[in-house]
Parts: sequence; structure tokens; C-alpha cells
Amino acid sequence: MHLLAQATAELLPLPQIDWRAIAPELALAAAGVVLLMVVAFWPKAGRGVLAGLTLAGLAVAAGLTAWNWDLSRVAFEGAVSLDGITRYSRMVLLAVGALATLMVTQGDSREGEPDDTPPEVFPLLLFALLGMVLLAAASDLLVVFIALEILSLSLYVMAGSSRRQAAQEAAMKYFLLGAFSSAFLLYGIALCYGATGTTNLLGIARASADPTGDGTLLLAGIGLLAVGFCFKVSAVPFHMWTPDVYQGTPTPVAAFMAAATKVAGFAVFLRVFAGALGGLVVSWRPVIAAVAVLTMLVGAALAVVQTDLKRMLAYSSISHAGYLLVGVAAAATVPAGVSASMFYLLAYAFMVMGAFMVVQYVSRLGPPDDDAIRERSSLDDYRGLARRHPWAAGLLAVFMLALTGIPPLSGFWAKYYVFLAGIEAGLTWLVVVAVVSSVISAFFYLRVLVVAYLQEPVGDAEAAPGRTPVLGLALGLASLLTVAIGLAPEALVSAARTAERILG
Amino acid sequence: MRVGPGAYLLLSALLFGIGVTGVLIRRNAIVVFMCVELMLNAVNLSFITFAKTNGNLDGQVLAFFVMVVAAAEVVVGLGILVAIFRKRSSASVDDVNLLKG
Amino acid sequence: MLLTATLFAPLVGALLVAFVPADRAQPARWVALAASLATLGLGVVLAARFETGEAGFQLGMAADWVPAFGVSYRVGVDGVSLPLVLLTTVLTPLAIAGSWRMTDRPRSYLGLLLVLETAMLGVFVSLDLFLFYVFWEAVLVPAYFLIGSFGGQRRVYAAVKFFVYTLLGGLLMLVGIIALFWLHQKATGVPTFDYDTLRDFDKAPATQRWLFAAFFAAFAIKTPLWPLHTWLPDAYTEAPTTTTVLLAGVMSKLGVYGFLRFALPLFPDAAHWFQPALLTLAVVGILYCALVATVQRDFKTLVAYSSVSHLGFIVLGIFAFNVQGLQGGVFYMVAHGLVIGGLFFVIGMLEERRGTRRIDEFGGLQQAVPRMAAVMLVITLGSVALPGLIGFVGEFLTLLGAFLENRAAAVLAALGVILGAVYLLWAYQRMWHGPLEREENRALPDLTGREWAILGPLVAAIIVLGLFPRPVLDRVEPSAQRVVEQTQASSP
Amino acid sequence: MLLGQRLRRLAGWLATLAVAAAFVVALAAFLELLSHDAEGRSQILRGYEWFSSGDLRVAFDLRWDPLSALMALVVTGISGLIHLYSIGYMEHDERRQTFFAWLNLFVASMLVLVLAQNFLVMFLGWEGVGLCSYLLVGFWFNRRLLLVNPLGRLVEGEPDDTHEVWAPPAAKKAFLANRIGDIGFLLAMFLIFATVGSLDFDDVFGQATGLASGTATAIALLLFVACTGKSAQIPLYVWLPDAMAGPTPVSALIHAATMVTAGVFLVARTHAFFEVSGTAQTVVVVVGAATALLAALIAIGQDDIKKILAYSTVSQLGYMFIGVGLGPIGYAAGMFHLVTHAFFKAQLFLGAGSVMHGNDDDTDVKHFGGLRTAMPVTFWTTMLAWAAIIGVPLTAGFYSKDQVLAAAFEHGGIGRLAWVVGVLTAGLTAFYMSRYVFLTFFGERRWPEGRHPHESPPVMTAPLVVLGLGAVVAGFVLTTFTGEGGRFQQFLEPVLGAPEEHESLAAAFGLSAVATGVAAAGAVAAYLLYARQVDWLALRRRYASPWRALADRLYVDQAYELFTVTLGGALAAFLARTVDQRGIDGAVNGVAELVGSGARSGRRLQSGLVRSYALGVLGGAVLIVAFLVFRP
Amino acid sequence: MTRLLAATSAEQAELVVFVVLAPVAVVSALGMVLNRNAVYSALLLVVNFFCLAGFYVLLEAQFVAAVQVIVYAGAIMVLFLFVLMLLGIGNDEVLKETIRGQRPAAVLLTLGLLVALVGALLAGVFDAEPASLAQANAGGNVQAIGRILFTRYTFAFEAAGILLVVAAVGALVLGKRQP
Repeated sequence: MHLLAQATAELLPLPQIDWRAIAPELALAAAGVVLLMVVAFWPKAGRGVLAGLTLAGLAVAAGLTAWNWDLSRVAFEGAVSLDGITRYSRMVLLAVGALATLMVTQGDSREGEPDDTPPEVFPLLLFALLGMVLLAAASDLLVVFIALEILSLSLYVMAGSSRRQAAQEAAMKYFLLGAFSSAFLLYGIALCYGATGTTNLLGIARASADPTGDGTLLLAGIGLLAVGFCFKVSAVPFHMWTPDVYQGTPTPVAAFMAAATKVAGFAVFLRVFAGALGGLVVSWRPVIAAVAVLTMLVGAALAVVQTDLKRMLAYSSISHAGYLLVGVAAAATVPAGVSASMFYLLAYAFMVMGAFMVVQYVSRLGPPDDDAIRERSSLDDYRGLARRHPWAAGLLAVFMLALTGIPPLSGFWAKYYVFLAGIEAGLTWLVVVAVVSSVISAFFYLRVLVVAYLQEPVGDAEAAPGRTPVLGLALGLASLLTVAIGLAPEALVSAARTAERILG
Repeated sequence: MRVGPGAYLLLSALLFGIGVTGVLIRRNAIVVFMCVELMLNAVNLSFITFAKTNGNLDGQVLAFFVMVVAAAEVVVGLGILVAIFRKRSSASVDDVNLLKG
Repeated sequence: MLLTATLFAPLVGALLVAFVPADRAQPARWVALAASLATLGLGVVLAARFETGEAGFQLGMAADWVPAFGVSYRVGVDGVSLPLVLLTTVLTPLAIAGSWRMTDRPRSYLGLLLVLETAMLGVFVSLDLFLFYVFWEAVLVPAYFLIGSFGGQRRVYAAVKFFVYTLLGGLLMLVGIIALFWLHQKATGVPTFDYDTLRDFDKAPATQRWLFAAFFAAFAIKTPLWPLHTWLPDAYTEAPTTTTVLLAGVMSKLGVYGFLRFALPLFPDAAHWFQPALLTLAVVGILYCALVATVQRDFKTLVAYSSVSHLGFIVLGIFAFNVQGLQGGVFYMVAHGLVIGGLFFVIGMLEERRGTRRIDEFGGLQQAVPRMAAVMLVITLGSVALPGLIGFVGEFLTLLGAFLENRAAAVLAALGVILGAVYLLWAYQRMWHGPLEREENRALPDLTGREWAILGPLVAAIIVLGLFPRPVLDRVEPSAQRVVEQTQASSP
Repeated sequence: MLLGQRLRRLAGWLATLAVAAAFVVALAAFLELLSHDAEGRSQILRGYEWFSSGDLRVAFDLRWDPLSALMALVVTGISGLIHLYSIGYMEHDERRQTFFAWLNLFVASMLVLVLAQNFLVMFLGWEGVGLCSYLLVGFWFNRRLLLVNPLGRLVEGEPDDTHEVWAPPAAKKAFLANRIGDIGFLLAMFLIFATVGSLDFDDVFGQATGLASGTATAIALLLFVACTGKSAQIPLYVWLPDAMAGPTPVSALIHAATMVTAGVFLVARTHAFFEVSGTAQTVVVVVGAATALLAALIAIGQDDIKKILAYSTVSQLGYMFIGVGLGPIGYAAGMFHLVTHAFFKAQLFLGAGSVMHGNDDDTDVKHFGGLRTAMPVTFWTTMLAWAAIIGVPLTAGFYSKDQVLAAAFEHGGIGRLAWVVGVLTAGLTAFYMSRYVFLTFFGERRWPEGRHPHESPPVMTAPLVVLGLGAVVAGFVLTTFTGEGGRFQQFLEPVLGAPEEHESLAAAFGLSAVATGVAAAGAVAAYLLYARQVDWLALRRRYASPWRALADRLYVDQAYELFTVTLGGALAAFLARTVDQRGIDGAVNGVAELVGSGARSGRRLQSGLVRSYALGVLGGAVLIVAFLVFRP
Repeated sequence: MTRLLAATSAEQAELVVFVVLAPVAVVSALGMVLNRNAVYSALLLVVNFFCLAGFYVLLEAQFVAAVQVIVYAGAIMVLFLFVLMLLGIGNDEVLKETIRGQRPAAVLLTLGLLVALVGALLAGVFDAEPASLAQANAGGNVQAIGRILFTRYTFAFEAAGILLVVAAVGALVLGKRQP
């Protein structure tokens, strides 16, 4: 027996598993599996139960994150690294997950309609989150790729699982384009591997540092990596899926995508470009800067002419990706770039989720129609909202102004911090473009308020949205965070500062 | 005269390009998806080749993982396509454009 | 602490108003009025505690806000800002009283007015550039809703135009502020937005020009300077009249105050470098807008253009870089605030009575409402800067200051004085003189007690401060002197 | 001063008493002043500080010296009488108390003007009287008043012999003309402060002599611009005739006796600058002479009695400017003429007012005739004033005008020219004044049926008498002591300085003989034309076009109107409609439109087709990779 | 001597196999893209995968080659065919392009991509002397892969497990509850 153990040991040394490092991920995975079991063997379990379990899982994961808070190391032979980016994104992602869970629990189907998302959406949500935290923590391109696939597949399914036709179309577009772009990403990984002989970020950093060879192969790989990441964070010209998908998918899922995918995507963006490839910044900064300019302007400009709020939010999220790219462009040379981007992600996540929550609330107004191909999110549905649902309108105003970047709301500080980073990195011209873009974007954020506040309601009063306690809770949290971060950003800013040192 | 890694890499790039073209010009969703698979395999070829030039096995392991991922993708992808096809019996990617603008 | 109380009292009032049940308009009105009067009281105490003859900032208070960014909450008043603070606290209660009759969502309206007051006060008292910017942008929101949801026909267009236009300027200024902050941090390693610190740390002239340009964008749009003025007639005309009172009376001062408090002392060299350009813009604005005003058919629009023209004088005075100009500029701000407030109030009262503002709808009103006519005459003459009335002192000093600095500019601007008399007196003649031809104008009621309560103080101030301007001027002078010294170009 | 309805009847008396009191005080102060010797004759009353900025200090200081004393006496005296007159004249107006309030406000401002010790306080009064003139001219803001069509109902295609105008435009015109002048005053003050560093008279005049002549000229001319506005000289005289739209007492007080003479006073007060700059003096003399001649010409063509008197005023003011423009030699003469003119012109206006009062407010000489029996007092007093103005020897006008001309002649150079013009004008003056008198009081009755001309109440006639006598006596009284180095001149010397030498009696006599002769010729001509049975209307028709030229004020007003109203209005409209809305605002909105259109086209790319999206991805990838591989 | 001959012969063998397989791979890929019948496309793709498997063998990746044949050519492609048959969309597809300019754009951009990639490869490892995997593969390719798979790639391996779970759940969700 003992001998056998010895034999196997020398034949196949047992791997060192650093359980603690991945405790939160494990918790998420476990919760996901448990939920799967519940869904499978207790079909009559209400959404409340599932939501409760999900939240419990998230809470545990959050607790473990806190437990790991000042853990700072590279684990699993460089597969994952625990540093500021990891823990900050974990925190944000778990919070976003909780809000998304609440939204999903409420659902956006009116009384008398079947739920438009199956119960499996809860475990899928957890798995998606798992993929995202992994993505944020991954310090090996292979893990990046796998984590990306985990979250993408979960999201494809969450989108496609709705009975609405638009949702399935969205799922298909998202899937085909996602697979297409991940092939590019993969090719990028291959080229990086070919150029450096490893997929480990530390190794790549080391290899890219030494001047042997002109590194063209590596640069080509970087370019393709950028393509993959830009697609995930929906930067122009890889953005075109975004409006269709956000508009088509059920609002809770869209909100989750808009907030969480960005967090994870930019976390990895920062880790790879600002961290591992920081040495090559002179080569890739022009690319990122150019993409940023396109993203900011195109996103803002196209949002102006939208007539559907979900779609408009999609374009606005594109332009916000542009601002974040400013942070990324700055990050390689200016530490503030990293913390600015992380803080921006935090603020943005809650703003945009809040906005989508209002959308969800409004989409419940009006009579049930089971075979609607998509939800009611046209701007016309918001006419005179202030007269009939003053609270919803008020919250909408808060989120819109925050997205515009009006002080003292969270969005303002985020924007400010990114601008600061940009100027510190000597990218003032880029910041000026950002200013122009945010002026353009003011147009459409205001347009929403114009419709909600300054126009008279059309038709007779719609049916009440029914009781929406859970959604109300979610809205309360989101708005509270948006305002609170705006009034007292200190703690979260200094927390973001700790993310500036990137391990591997 | 012998076959250097360049040949394999060129071949891989060529296959990748063919896959890309396929995605762009085919309308049958399933064929489009097959083209994506072709792209992945082209990349795999690169991985294996690079594994040889680098003299380590990581490339082969990566290729293995890629196959796993591809398998998972196929399952989900085909699921989605089937679901869509159930709603309106066409597999043409051009027919799904409710969402635009 | 007192200052902080003054600053946030209206905000508290707004919250209280929000808690009044939706269907009860009257209590909301009283709460709002009480809040604004309380603010006025605090403002008066502030003025009483103010040390005349002191040049520096007084009654201030400082606390950390976001140390991570070097952002602090620092407020204080000096001779330049105190009169403007008082102006704000005086005009707001009047505006609230003026909107007493409003029946369309009075709660939200009054609440927004109070929020606007806090924001504008904040701009005047901030001594931290970041805090200043925060208040600067915060002004936009209530103003936007006031114009957009309570205004006239083209209110949405006007509101959005106003918002976007001003936001553009503000953001460019933000870039400037950040750059300044960063330069200072790079030079000294200390992250701070503190006004005095950033002013005293010396900057290369070339850099100054860029930064000045950034600040200029914000201030020139807000003031507004020609040719960035086109948002203003729309906004003033479309906004409900009592809002216009605050926009024209106080908000239009934010821009010039910004020049005076920030653009000049922070970037003296650049200020000198840009001086000719600014004087030119000011003069062009004075003449151009005066001419344009003469042919307006809507009296509100006419007054709006006159406001642009008058602000040109203030800019002229400020960019004279001498104590007469600056002191006169500040006094002119107060004068303009009171006078134009009165003008808009009277328009509002006429509109309440007749439902129109078109000049040709009136005529011979003096016969129907002699008291109103008399009040209007005083205000109008105050606006055309008749000696002995409030307008004159400011206009004289600003023009004198400009003359000492640049004679051509002053001479041209003086032509604007004539034009000012032209359009205002012509309008007065068309509306109040002549025969009472329109039937609907015959039965107009004269001023009510409430309206007396609004206009009385204004008229009194216009006359008293015209004959005894020193209470204001003496407090302004030392600080103005200080600004002049700070604006001395380091490299001639 | 706004008294309640109940006190309305008392208002007039109160106001009159107030002014009378002022007069008494002034008189007392005057006598007290005489008690001092020449040096002690300028006292300064310190008031509170108005405002201060930097080294600029402005206080409400008042100055009491011979010049201001003289003006103060004239102002309070004349206006006292006119207040009294107004009680009767405004009897039936329900806004009497307002009228008197403004009238008193005027007197107050006028006193501030003349008593000021520094430029800014003077400017306060300067603008104040302008304001009162605006208010009082526009007093009947809604009453129709008839302006006489100069050609009468005698030219084909003239349906009506009158057309209506409103007082408000006249008031506005007056105010604006004054405003233009005031800008000159303002700039003058700036220049003074810029060069001298103070606005106090003592400081300023103390240093005036040391000024560079260029600066002095600039200051002097700017001040003179103010004078042309206030005192209705070329080019700004056009407001005064229109200002006749106001109540007649106003015309008498403001537009004849006091306010319009403020310009003359200003030149006298600031003579220091003019003396440093010969150019400025020349300008003053030339403008004065030109105005005198032009106005006299136009006066001939007027049928509206108030207009005749208005142009006559303008013309007489020209005389005064000739006087004060000449320098030390003429100051006394100019001021002298100012005083005498105050008497007779006030009388003439009040007389005209009395005529209107008795003729249903008609102002057309064509509608009068033979009134001397109907209104004897008015007639006789007017004759006295008439004598004074045309310069019948021994009347006030004779002395003062004579002194002005003498001074001009003696001054030599430009003065000689001014003398010629002055003499010519004297003739014209005699002509049009006689025309006025003959057409109004002599000849056969031309007034329409149903009108019953009647004499005015004593409260109105009393002032007429006083002023009429004054018109005759004033000159005599003042001159008997004058002549060589007479009292009047000595009295003013502390302020205005002494002339160099005196003219010989013979020369003076010859000169006055010439002037008187020309005047007599003018009077006779008028008599032949208007007092005999000549059909002057027929003549007027025969020489229609030259007549119309005169009647239409030599088209000056039309020219101004074309320039300001038409062209200025067009420019303003162009700026407002085209430049502002299309140009600037168009650009602003254009930017927004640009974004919008760009977005709409960009929207078309968002076709909803997966394959085009994939194309986008591929395109981006190609660009990025290509850039990184083939790095520039 | 003999070893040398052997070596060269091995290289020659590699050359021969490559020269045979490469065209087949390219042609089958092109066929897959251009064939209007989806089923044929699938079959051609299978052919292509077999060729790739062949290359893997040449590149000393026997394990991956085997997986390629079993998993890919076997399982995955069968799944494809199964779905094609199930949905009955094996019938011919109209090849007429409907989006204007799509095809030329596609071809041009692809060529551009190829140019860029080839540029990168030429600048990079194009003619690098292939290192031998001999010592890496010591004790057999499968064992070697297994060793690093369970040491350095443990984490990725576990993550892949999660991925497969997700895929399974996804299939479940998408498959069930269709009306």
C-alpha cells in the first residue's frame, strides 16, 4: 500500500492544491452544483428558494473573499494570481451578481405570463460569475481562455433560455460572433506561445522584456488578444453585437452582461496589457488609444439616435467602454490608470444595473401579452413617467445623471479619475476626445429625462406593474450605492489604489 | 529539402483564413459554425507546431484543452441553433434580424 | 460653520418641501419661503460678522472630503464673493414669492429653486477648485429641470441646449483643473485642489495659456461672451419667469465671477496675454447684443440680450486689471442682478395678467397701471445706468477702469451705453406710453400687496445703493485690490 | 413729492413755495457772498463721500462761487415764477401733483448741476435734468397733440392741415440726444481722471493749465459734445423743437430758461481747458455761430408758435456759445446773455402758453391774428419780451447781445466772422420774432368760428408781467453798472478771469449801431410782409419749394432719421435675424445636426446581420494586426 | 552512416506525407466552405480533421492526434451530422450573396489578415530550427502530457471540468421546455 503510494508518487507527483487561494471560486462552484441538484430533484422549488440559495452562495463567496483580502500571491504555478485586481473585481462581481439575482428573481414577465427564464438561470448565473472571477484572476492565457468560455457559454444559455424570439436571436448572434472572436483570441494565444514558449503571463512578461528577436510574432499575438478582449468589452469596431444582444435578452441578463462582463473583461485587459505586456506599451498604446477614440465617439453618437432605451443603454455602455480604454491606455505607465479603471468599473456597474432595473420595472407596465417577441423598452413607454410613477422616474434621473457624470454622483468621480489618469499619462488629447464624447452623450441621457419628465403620458394609465418588492430592494441598493459612492468615494478609491501593483 | 515549421504555420494560417471566409460568406448557421471549428483546428495546428519549435509539450496540452472547449461550445451552440430552428424553421443567419439599428 | 449653514440651508429646505404631501401646495410654499428667508437671515448675519477692510477670505471652514484625490471641502468669503452671496440670498425669496401663484407642481418647482440656490452659493464660496467644479456642474441639474419642465413652448430645446452647451465648457474646465492639479503634484508631490496653494505655485506662461483656455471655455460660455451667447436668449425666454430671475440675476454672474476669482489670479500671465482678445469679445458683445436687442418683439428676449450686453461691461471691467474695473465689475454684478431681476419680475406680472410678453400687445399701460409703470420706470432707468441709481456706479467704474487700461475699448463700449438707452426706452415707450388702445389692457389690476413686497425692496435697493454705494464698495475694495496684485504678470 | 389725491390742489402751491424758499435762501447766500472780497468768493460745502475706488474719491461737495450763485439765482427765480404760472396752466390736469413733483425734481437736479464741486456730482445733475426733461416732455404720454403742417391747407394733395404725433417719441428723442452728449461728458471725465487723477474742480483746474494742449483739446471737445447735446447746438439740436410736445411751462423753464443753458454754464465752468486749447475755443465759436444762423433761418419757416420760439432758443444759445467761446473777453458777455435770455425767452414761452390757453391749445399762427384786444396783458408783456429779443436799445437783449458781438469783434480772427454771422442773425431774429408777434396779435382775426379767445387768470399773467418787466429792466440794471470793467464782469472775475483790454467806446457804439440797424431792417421787413394787407399765403404758395425747405427744417431731421432709424434699424434687424439666428446659432445647432446625421448613417451599418458584424470584427482585427506587424 | 541515412529518410518521409496531406487539407477545407450542401461540408471537414491528425503525428503529438480522431472527427462531427439530419436542413443552400459587397470584402479582408499573419511568421520563427521533443517525450508522449496536465495544468483541468458542466446544463436548458 505504502509502496504503491510511493510508486505513484514518483511516477506522478501529486499536484499542490492551494485551496485557500481559490476558496471563493470553489464556493461559487459548489453553490452552482447545489442549485443544479435542487432544480433537478425538487422541480416545485419556488424562485424565492433558488434566489435565497444563490444569495447564500454569493454571501459565502463574499465572506471568503474578505477572508482572503490581504492574500497576495501567485497560485497553481502561475495559473491564478491573487492581487488587487483580483480581489477588487471579486468584490464588485459578487455585488453585481447579487443585484442580478434579485432582478432575475423578480423577472420581467407581468402577472399572467409564464416566467421568461427557466429556474436553471440561477446556477447558470453562478457559473457565469465563476467564469468572471476566474477571468479576473487568471494569470495564464489558457486559463483566460477557459474562463472566458465558461462565462460566455453561461451567458449564451441565459440569453437563449428565454421564450422570447428576440432573446433567442440575441443568443445566436452573441454565440456565433463570440465563437468567431474567441477563435481570434485563441490564435493570439497561439502566437504568444510561439513567440515566448509559454502561456504564463509572468513568462511572457519575462520573454517580452529581453530584446532577442524583434518580437513581431508576439506583437501579432498581442493584436489578436486585443481583438478578443475588445470583443468581450464591446469596443468599436467589435461592438456590433452589443445593441442587438442587450436589447434582445431578458433585462436582468442584459444588465448582468453589461455590468459583469465589463468588469471581468477589463480586469483581464488590465492584467494582460498593463501587467504582462507593460514592457511593450509603446507598441500597443496607439492601438488601444485609437480603439478608445472610436469607441467613445461611435458609442455616444449612435446612442443619440436610438428610440429604444435598452438599445440606447447598450450604446452608452459602448461609450463607457471607451472611457475605460483610456484608463487601460494609461495604465501601463501610470499606476493610477489601473485604479482609475477599477474604480470606474465599480461605479459603472451599479449605475448601469440601476438603469436596467428601471427598464425592467417599466417593461412590466401594461397588459400582459404572452407572444411579444421582445419586452417593452421603447422610449415611448417612458412618456410622462414622472407623472405616473414619480419614484421610478426619480431613480431613472439619478442613474442617467450619474451616467452623464454629473457631480456628486458616482459616475462623476469615475470619469474624473480616468481623466486624471489619462492626463498623467500625457494622453490629454485623448481626454479631450472623452470630453467631447461625454458632451454628446449628455444629449441622449437628457433625452430620456425629457421623455420621462417633460412629455405628457400617452393613452390612459397603464395597469400597475404589480408588486415588485424584490426589484424595489434592488433599485434601492443600486441607487444608494450610486449616491453614496458619489458623496464619499474615499474608501473605495483607496481600495482601488491597492490594485495598482499587478502580480503576474 | 525538408519540411520546416514554417510550412505548418503557413498551412495553419491558410486554414484559419479559409475558416474566416467561410464564416463570412456562408448563410447556413451550422456551416458557419463548422467554419469556426475549422478555425479552431487551424489554431491547434499552430499550437502543435509551436510545441515542436519551442521544444516543450505545453502546446500539445493547449491543443487538448482547445478540443475540450470546442466540444463544449459545439454542444451549447447546436443547442441554441436547434432552439431557434424550432421557432422558425430556417437555419439562415440572414433571417434573424429583428434587432438592428 | 456659519457659512456652511448658509450654504446648505436651502438644500435642507428643499428636502422639507419634498416631504410635504403631494396634494398640499400651500404648506410647500410657506416652507420654501421660510427656508429661503432663513438663508437670507444667515446671509445677513454673515455680512454683519464680515470684517470690512480685510482683503483675505473670512468666516471660512475647511475639512477633508476625498483625501485620496486631495479634494477638500473648503469654503470662505471675501469682499468679492460676499456681495454675490447676499445677492443670491436676497433674490431667491423674492423668486419664491414671485412663483406663489404657480399651480403646476409647485412642490417640485420650489424645491428645485432651493437646490439651485445652494448650488449657486456653493460656486461663490468654494475655495477648493474641485469643490468649485462640483457646484459648478451641480447648478446645471436644477436649472435644467426648471427650464425644461416648467418653461414655455420651446422649453425642451432651450433646456437641452443650455445643459449641453454649459456641460461642454464645464468639462473642458475640469480637464484644466486636473492638469493644474497634476502639474502641482508633479512639482511638489502634494496632491491638492486648494485654491491658494494652486494660485501661489508658479506655472510657466505657456502652460498658463492652455489652462486659461480651458477655464475660459467654461466661463465664457456661462457668462456668456459673444459669440457663445446663443443659448442664453432661448433659456431666459423659455424659462418660467421666476427662474429667469435667478438665471439672469445670479447664474449669469457665475461666469464672470469665475474669471475674477480663478482665471485671473491663477494664470496672471495668460490673463494678460489673452486680455486684448477678451476686451474685444466683450466690446463686440456689448454693441452686437445691444443692437440685436433693439429689434426683439418679445420683451423677455429683449431683456435677455440686454443682459448679455451688460455682462460685457462687467468682463470689460474685470479685464481692466485695475481696482476701479474690478470693484466696478463686482458692484455691477450686484446692480445687474437686482435690476434685471426687477425687470423680469415685472414681465412676469404682466404675463400673469395678460398671458403674453409681446411688446406690441401692450401700449399705454401707464394709464391702466400707473404704479407698475412708475416702478418699471425706476428699474428701467436703473438699467440704463442713470446717475443716482444703482446701475451708474458700476457702469462708471467699469468703464473708467477699462479706459485707464485700453481707451479704444472703453470708447466703443460707451457707445453701448447709448444703445442701452435706445432699446430700453423705446420698449418702455411702446409698452407703457401712448394710447391705451387694446381693450384687454384696460382692466388690468395694478400691483397687489404681494407684488409690492417683491418689487418694493428691489426699487429701494436700486435707489439707495445708487446714492449710497459705499456699504458694498468698501467691502469689495480690499479684495479687489488683492486680486489686482495677484494678477500682476510675473514676466512682463 | 407724490401727494395723495386729496392734496392734489395743494400740490402746486407747495411746490411753488418750496422753490420760492430756495430762491430766498439763494438770494441770502448771494448777498452773503457779496460781502466777501474777490478771493473769499468761492466757498465749498463738503458733503458725504459718494463712492471711492482706488485713488478715485467722489464726494457730494457743493461749490458756492459767483458763477454758481448767478446760475442758482436764475434757476430758482425763474422757476419760481413758472411754478406759479403752472398752477393756473395745469389747473385741469388730474396728474398735477406728479407734474409738480417732477418740476421740483428738475429744479433740484439743476441746482445740483450748478452747485457741483466735482465733475461726477455735476454729471449727476446733468443727467438728472435730462431725466426730468424726458419725464416732463413725455408728461402727456397719451395725449394727442397737433403739429401744424407748415404749408397749411393750401397745397394740392394735402388733405389735412395737421398731423398727429405723440409726446413719448419726442421725450425719447430728447433723452437720447442728451445721452449722446453725456457720453462725451463721461469720456471727458475718464480722460481727466486718467491725466489729472482727480475729478474735483479745484484739483483739476489747478493742473489744467499744465496740460498738453492735445489732451486739453480732447477734454474740451468731449465736454463740448456734452454741451451740444444739452444746449441743442449743431449737430444735436434736433431734439429741442420736438421737445415742445411737453407742457408749455416745461418748455419755458427747461427748454428756454435753465436746462438748455447748462452747456454754456459748463463751458464757463471748465473754461480752463478751453483756454489751454485754442482749437476748442474756435470750434465752440464756429459751432455757436453756425447754430445761431441755421436755427434763425429755420425759425422763419415755422408756423407753430412753440416751434418758432424753440428755434429762436437754439439760435440764442448759439449767441451764448459765441460769447463763452471767445475766452475771457466773452465769458461775461455770454453769461450775461444767458441771464437776459432767461427772462425774455421765459416770458415769450409763457406768453405763447397763455395764447394757447386762451385758444383751446391751438398753436398755429395761421389761426390767430388780432389777439391784442382779446388778451391785452399777454400782448403787452409779449411785446416787451419781443423788444428785448430783437434788441431794441436799452432793453436787456440789446445790452447782452451787444456785448457778445462787441466781444466777438474785438477778439478778432474767428471772432470777426462770428460778428458778421451774429449781426446777420440779429436781423433774422428780428424778422421771425416780429412775424410771430404780427401774425399773432395784429392783423384781422383768423381764428375759427366758435372760439372765444380770453385772457388767462391772474395767477398766470402775474409771472408774465414780472418777466416782461425783467426782460426790459434786467439788462439796464446790470449794464448801468457794467460797461468798462463793470460790476457784472468783476463779479464773475474770480471764477472766469479778467479780459485783457477794453474796447473803445466809439467802436462799441458803432458796432451796436450796425447791429441795431440790421435788426430794425428785419423788423420792418416783417412788418411790411405780415402786418399789412399782403397775401403772404399766396407768396408762400408761389415760392413753395424754398419755403418747404425752411418749413421742413432744411431736411436735417429727415437726414438724421434716415441715418439712425432706417439704416440703424436695418443693421440691427440684419444682425438679429441673419447673423444671430442663422449664423451663430445656426452653427451651434449645425454641430448637433452633424452628429445626428453621422449617427444615422452609422446606424445603417448596424444592419442586424451576423455576417456584416463578423465582417466588422475581421476588419478591426486586420487593422490592428497589420498595424502591429508592419509598425510605422 | 546508417543513422544518418535513417534520419534523412525520416525527413524525406515527413516531406512526402506533408506534400500529400497538405493539399488534401486545403482542398477539403475549401470544399467545406464552398459546397452548397451542408452534409457534404461536414464530411469534407471530417476529411480535413483527419489530415490534421496526420500532421500531429508528424509533429510528434501522437496523443493529440488520437484525441483529434476520436473526439473531433468522431464525436463532434457526428453531432454536427446528427443535428443536420434532425433539422433536415441538409438540403442545398442558395449560394447567391444577398448582402451587397460582402464577398469581395470578406475575401479582401481575409487576404489582408493572411498577409499580416504571414508577415509576422516570416519575421518570427519561420525558419527556426525545430527543436526535438525527444527528451520532453521521454517515457512516451501520453505519459509526458499526463504528467504536466496534472501538475502545471491542474487548475486549467478543473476549470475545464466546470466548463463541461456548464455545457451540459446549457444543452439541458436549451433542449427542454420548448412548447
